[in-house]
Amino acid sequence: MRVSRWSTALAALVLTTTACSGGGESVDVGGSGSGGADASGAQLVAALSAEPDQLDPHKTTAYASFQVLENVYDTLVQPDEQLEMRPALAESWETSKDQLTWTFKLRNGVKFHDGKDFTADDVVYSYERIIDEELSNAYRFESVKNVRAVDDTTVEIEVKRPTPNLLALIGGFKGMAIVSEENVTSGDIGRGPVGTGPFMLDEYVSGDSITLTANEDYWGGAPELGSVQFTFVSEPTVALANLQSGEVQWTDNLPPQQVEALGSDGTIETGVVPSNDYWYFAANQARPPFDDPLVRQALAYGVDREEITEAAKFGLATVNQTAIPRTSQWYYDYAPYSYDPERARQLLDEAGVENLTIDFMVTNEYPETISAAQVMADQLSEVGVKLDIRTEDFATWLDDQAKGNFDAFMLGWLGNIDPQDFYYAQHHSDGANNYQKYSNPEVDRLLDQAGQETDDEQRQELYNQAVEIIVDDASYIYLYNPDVVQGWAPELKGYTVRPDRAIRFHQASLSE
Amino acid sequence: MSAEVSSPAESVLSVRDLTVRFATRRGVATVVDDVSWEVAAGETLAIVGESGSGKSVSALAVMGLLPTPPARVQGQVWLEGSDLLQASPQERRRTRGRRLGMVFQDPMTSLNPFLTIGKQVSEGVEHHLGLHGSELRDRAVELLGLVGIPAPADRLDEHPHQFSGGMRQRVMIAIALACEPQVLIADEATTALDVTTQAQIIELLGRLQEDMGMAVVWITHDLGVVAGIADRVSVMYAGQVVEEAPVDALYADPRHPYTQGLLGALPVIGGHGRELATISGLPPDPLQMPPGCRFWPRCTRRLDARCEHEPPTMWEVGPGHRVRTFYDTAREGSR
Amino acid sequence: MSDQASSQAPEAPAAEQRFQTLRAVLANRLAVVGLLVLAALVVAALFGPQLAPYGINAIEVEDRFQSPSLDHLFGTDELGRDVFSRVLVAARVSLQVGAIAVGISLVAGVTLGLVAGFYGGRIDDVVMRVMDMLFAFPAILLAIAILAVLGPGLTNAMIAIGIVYTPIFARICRASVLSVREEVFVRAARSIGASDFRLLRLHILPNVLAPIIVQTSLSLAFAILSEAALSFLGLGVQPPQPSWGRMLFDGRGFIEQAWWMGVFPGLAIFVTVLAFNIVGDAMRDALDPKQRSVIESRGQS
Amino acid sequence: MARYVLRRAGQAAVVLLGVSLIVFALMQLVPGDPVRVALGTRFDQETYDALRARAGLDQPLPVQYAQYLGNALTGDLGVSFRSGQPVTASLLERLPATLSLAGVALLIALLIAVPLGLISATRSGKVSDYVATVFSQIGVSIPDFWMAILLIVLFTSTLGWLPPSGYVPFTEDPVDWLAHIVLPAVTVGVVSGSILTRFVRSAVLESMGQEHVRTATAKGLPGSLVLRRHVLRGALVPILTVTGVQLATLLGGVVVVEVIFAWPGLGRLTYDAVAARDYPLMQGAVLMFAAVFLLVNLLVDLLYAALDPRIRY
Repeated sequence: MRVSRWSTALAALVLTTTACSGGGESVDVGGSGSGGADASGAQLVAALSAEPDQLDPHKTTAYASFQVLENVYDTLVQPDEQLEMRPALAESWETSKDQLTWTFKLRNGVKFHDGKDFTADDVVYSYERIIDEELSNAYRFESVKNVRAVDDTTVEIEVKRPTPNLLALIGGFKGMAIVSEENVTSGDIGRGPVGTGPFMLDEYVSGDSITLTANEDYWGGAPELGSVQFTFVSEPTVALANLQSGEVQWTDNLPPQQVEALGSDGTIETGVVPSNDYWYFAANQARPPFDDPLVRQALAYGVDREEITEAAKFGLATVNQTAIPRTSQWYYDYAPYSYDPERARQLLDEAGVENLTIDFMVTNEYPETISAAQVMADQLSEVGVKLDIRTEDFATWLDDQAKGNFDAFMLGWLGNIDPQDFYYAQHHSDGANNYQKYSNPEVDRLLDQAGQETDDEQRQELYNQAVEIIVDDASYIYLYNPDVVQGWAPELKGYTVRPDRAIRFHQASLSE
Repeated sequence: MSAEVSSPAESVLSVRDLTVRFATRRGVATVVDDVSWEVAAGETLAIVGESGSGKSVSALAVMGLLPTPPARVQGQVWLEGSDLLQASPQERRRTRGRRLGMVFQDPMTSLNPFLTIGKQVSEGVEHHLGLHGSELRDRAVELLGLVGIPAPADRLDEHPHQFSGGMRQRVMIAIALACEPQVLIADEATTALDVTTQAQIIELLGRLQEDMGMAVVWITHDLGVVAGIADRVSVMYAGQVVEEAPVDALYADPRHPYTQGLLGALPVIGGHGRELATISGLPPDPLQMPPGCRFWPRCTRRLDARCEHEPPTMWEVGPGHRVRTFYDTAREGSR
Repeated sequence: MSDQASSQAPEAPAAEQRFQTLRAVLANRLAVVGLLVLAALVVAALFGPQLAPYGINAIEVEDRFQSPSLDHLFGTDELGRDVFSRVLVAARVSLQVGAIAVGISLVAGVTLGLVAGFYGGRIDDVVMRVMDMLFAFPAILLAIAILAVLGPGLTNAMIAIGIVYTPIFARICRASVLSVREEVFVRAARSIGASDFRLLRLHILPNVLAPIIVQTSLSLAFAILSEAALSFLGLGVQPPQPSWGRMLFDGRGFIEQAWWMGVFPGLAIFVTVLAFNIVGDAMRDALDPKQRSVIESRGQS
Repeated sequence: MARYVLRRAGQAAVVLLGVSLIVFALMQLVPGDPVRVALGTRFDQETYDALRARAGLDQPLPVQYAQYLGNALTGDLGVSFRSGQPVTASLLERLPATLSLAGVALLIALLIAVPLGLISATRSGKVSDYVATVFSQIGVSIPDFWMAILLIVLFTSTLGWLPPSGYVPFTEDPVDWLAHIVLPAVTVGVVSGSILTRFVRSAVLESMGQEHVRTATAKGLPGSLVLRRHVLRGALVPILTVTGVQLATLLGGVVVVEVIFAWPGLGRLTYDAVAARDYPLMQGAVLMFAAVFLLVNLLVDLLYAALDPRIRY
């Protein structure tokens, strides 16, 4: 599964064309929330690195939006800090014997921020909206046949085939939030979302800040904080300066090269946790000579992951030759490659390739791809391979990627939880995101099978087999899993950094 | 008009050995070179010469209106016993407009287009004489009336562009006379005007001079104008005075070939209808003055090599009549 | 002055005038320094890669963030590359962008200005109104918009900057053409049946050159500045190609630990632009007769 | 007067119309088909055609332009690709921040340019003229974005006197507003001020060379009075004109500086729109900038009437 700005442009453009017809009146989200924000608690100011594009959880793909929405919306289930799925709006669930029906028992007495009761119909509406409008998360319901409300507090989901990762699919992030139909039809959701979460939207000042106030009626208990203001600061050094001067109390936009030093001086607390994201590069197997596994393996030997990681992430990442991080229960320790220019040259010789020049696509949306590419270019020049770096803005990049207009590219996947999400779409012959055009019947078979396997140990075994082949074939050349890095003022208590990058201020408080 | 020569003792303004140099990109240009003249109360001195002869620059130097740098002024300018060139900038400023008035050539550009006529006429009075309010206004009206502007009170609040050229020059005169100065310098004051207006202005100035008894320095390139108004004439060429004389003597007996050329160039009303004599050639470049007589390259009667190499000095050829030549070249066959 | 100009053949004073211009420029000591800086830049642009002590893309991650020293005059950047080498080699990009972009606006602007000024009438109206429209955008904004359309990159940045500065040349050229169009020698040439092209080339163009040369020099400064700004915004030169603006863009996140990453490329831009400005100013003083006349007319009565 | 205003407004409208045409044409040159990009990997012809029709993209270009223009006249500049918000609302929301920044920057520019230009002109050729000229030369040559970085390093990182970024509306907290606006406004103001200094200098020099100034001096008025009443008054119109034209440079500086200082104005909105390829928003923002520029220049023209008694429309 993917949270992310990954497909920002795609979704945004689809959204436009639909939004065009809807027209758009400006939305007043001004101060008078219905819940009656008694600003008893303190205000936390949090600096985000970017401004949300919009606040409709089903339509946005921007990480910044989800940082805000994480605190506004709920999903049926949600991952805990170990990324295990826990009850949220659903108190409990069970699956039928044949694994084809999931029944969710909903929490009683939950209200939306506008005071309306939360019921099973809201769940059905939300899911159907995603499916029917073919929003960008519709693929998560690919195996879902039907969603229906049995009664006010019971929802039943029928699936076409056993879907062991269904909980991760519907609860992995707030893109699967339960929204209010009125809020959608009124058109307010883009700027004035109404959810069931611990905070509710108070004010949105375009270009400047979004302020949330505590939802005193939150089903999980009223938050300690009175309000949270998200400001947008794109420069990490500026964000840090703001944190140091006390203007903000939390940010995830720290200059990476300074994190190590910051941890030690005590004026700022930093949290560094391995994330579930991974970064990789891939060669276009539809184009010779990259159709030859030897060439791809040569590339895998020709890059020094340690150096790339150090250069691009300042050590705030862990080198990995597979996708799933060490911290995950699904981690599989498989690392056949080492930095070996000699071996790389040999492999290229074997493949009969000389003077290889690679048209390598990176995007300024993710500057680490540019840094890493420059390091790789330097390393690969040792092997006699010339890396021509092509930097594009993300929309063009995506377009070229979809058209297969590249020799190789580098990017990352963010926020996956279930192994199926780590491997299927990327490496299955029919995978939606198999842009590198990898096709191996054995991998297809293993992934198909693993996707329906309900026994965790069996699944793990199947994935391990698939991963070995994928890595050996160098379908992706995996580089590293980055850390989640956040910093906050020491007064901020009760806040934890999570590997899925979800920032939750429900339990947080400011001591003074 | 009197042909008497005023003695220095009587003169109100006396310029001695005035030299003005300009620093330019290509070197130092001497634009006014050792010029001396003087003028007494009630007297009119005309300084005549082609454009570029240094006559206007010398007047500006007297007024203290030359920007320094690039200009450098040397010599003496005596105004009733004190040398203005030695005076402090404040003292100089206090003489300007108060004791020395000046009327410029172009009435179209010499008035500030943004201010009312009343303001421009009265600001000197206000500053020097400390008049205010209605007193000031009355003075402005009086001045405008004095220079012959009809319905002066009504025109006080108008702007220069609402005035004709002749009227504007009258305003300029009103400005120059506002504090009843001892000396009025009129720099080509009628050149930009049509003939009828010219005559009116000349007549006006003559009348005002008589009333106020001031000295007038009349700077012009037009010898025709000079004849009617000047007591004495000083002819300038290439930064030097080449001839000076009482007006009648000059007309009757011009001694310098340049003066003769100028007089020859004058259209004679009702004359013989002969072709105008002109002086061929151009004045010398102030950066590269000829070593000898400055007029030598254009002179019709260069006599010998001395003219070319040695600068001539002034010498007296008659009472109050001095000329800068080596040889007395009294005109044969004067008119 | 104008009398002399019109009585002589327009080609004649050119050599003498050029010599005088040069002398006047040289007389200005500041301008000499400016010229020396520009000469150094040209050398850097031509031989930068040979002169650079390190490869511009030689990455040594262990050596990152080295402060300036004898080994690394300007220190090293976040990938351990030698900043001095990169600054040196980037001179080429800056000069290249400056030259080509201004070349584009020069050719386009002068052509449009000549045509508009020479033919007048409706052509003039249409051309100059379009120029007005381009002029109504803040330059950098227009360049950004053009780059948004063309996509970021060196070539597109040059085109964008070229378009942005076209109206200035068109305006200046047109104004000069208007002032010489009715001069005696032009009318004379026209009366003996010279073709429009010949008139433009032989009689009008040489006489409008001075202000255009001045503008060219000044525009070079601003084109270099624009390229740096665009690269700084991530829209111009793309890595790994070094460019001063891009180096600032990459360095601004590290400014606190590695001030040299932000200071030296910025200084390079500043010094270059300053040099072009000073030389341009000196040329204006030397070439623009209007300026000269202000000083010299005071020498005449 | 009214006729003159109408005529000038009409001219400005024509230019603005042309500007909109240029902007529209520019957007047509965009490589790639927005709808195709929108559909991404899930491409099918039917959806594609439907979306195109809905966005009006199946119409011939002149029709599309006419529609765009028609909508624009009613204040509807379309809907942002990215946020789904009406473009007009987004622009108006950001306008105050930009106007306040531009206004303060202009003020700073004038506070620099007028005294410096005056000193430079009145002491033409002297040391102070030289110093002022060098200062303005430096100001003109310094890249604004570089100066912004240096200022941040100095005043926030090192000295800690000022906040490094952000915006506080004046109405909320004037002191905080000032603290936040100082650095960006100084950055833009110094650069524009340096350019203006040269124009002030030459305008004052030219004005000083006017014969009516000589007349005023000949009256024996004190130098300061001559300067104030006669020289400056005459220099005002050319200075004003140049200030109007310089506004384009100033607004350009605002765009760059807004990005660096995270200023929630039109400039950053434009930059973000460009980065996100949000064409409707970009179109609107560019149009807005041009409109502001034209409007200010129109006002400048009208101000002439007040300043110059010779001009009666």
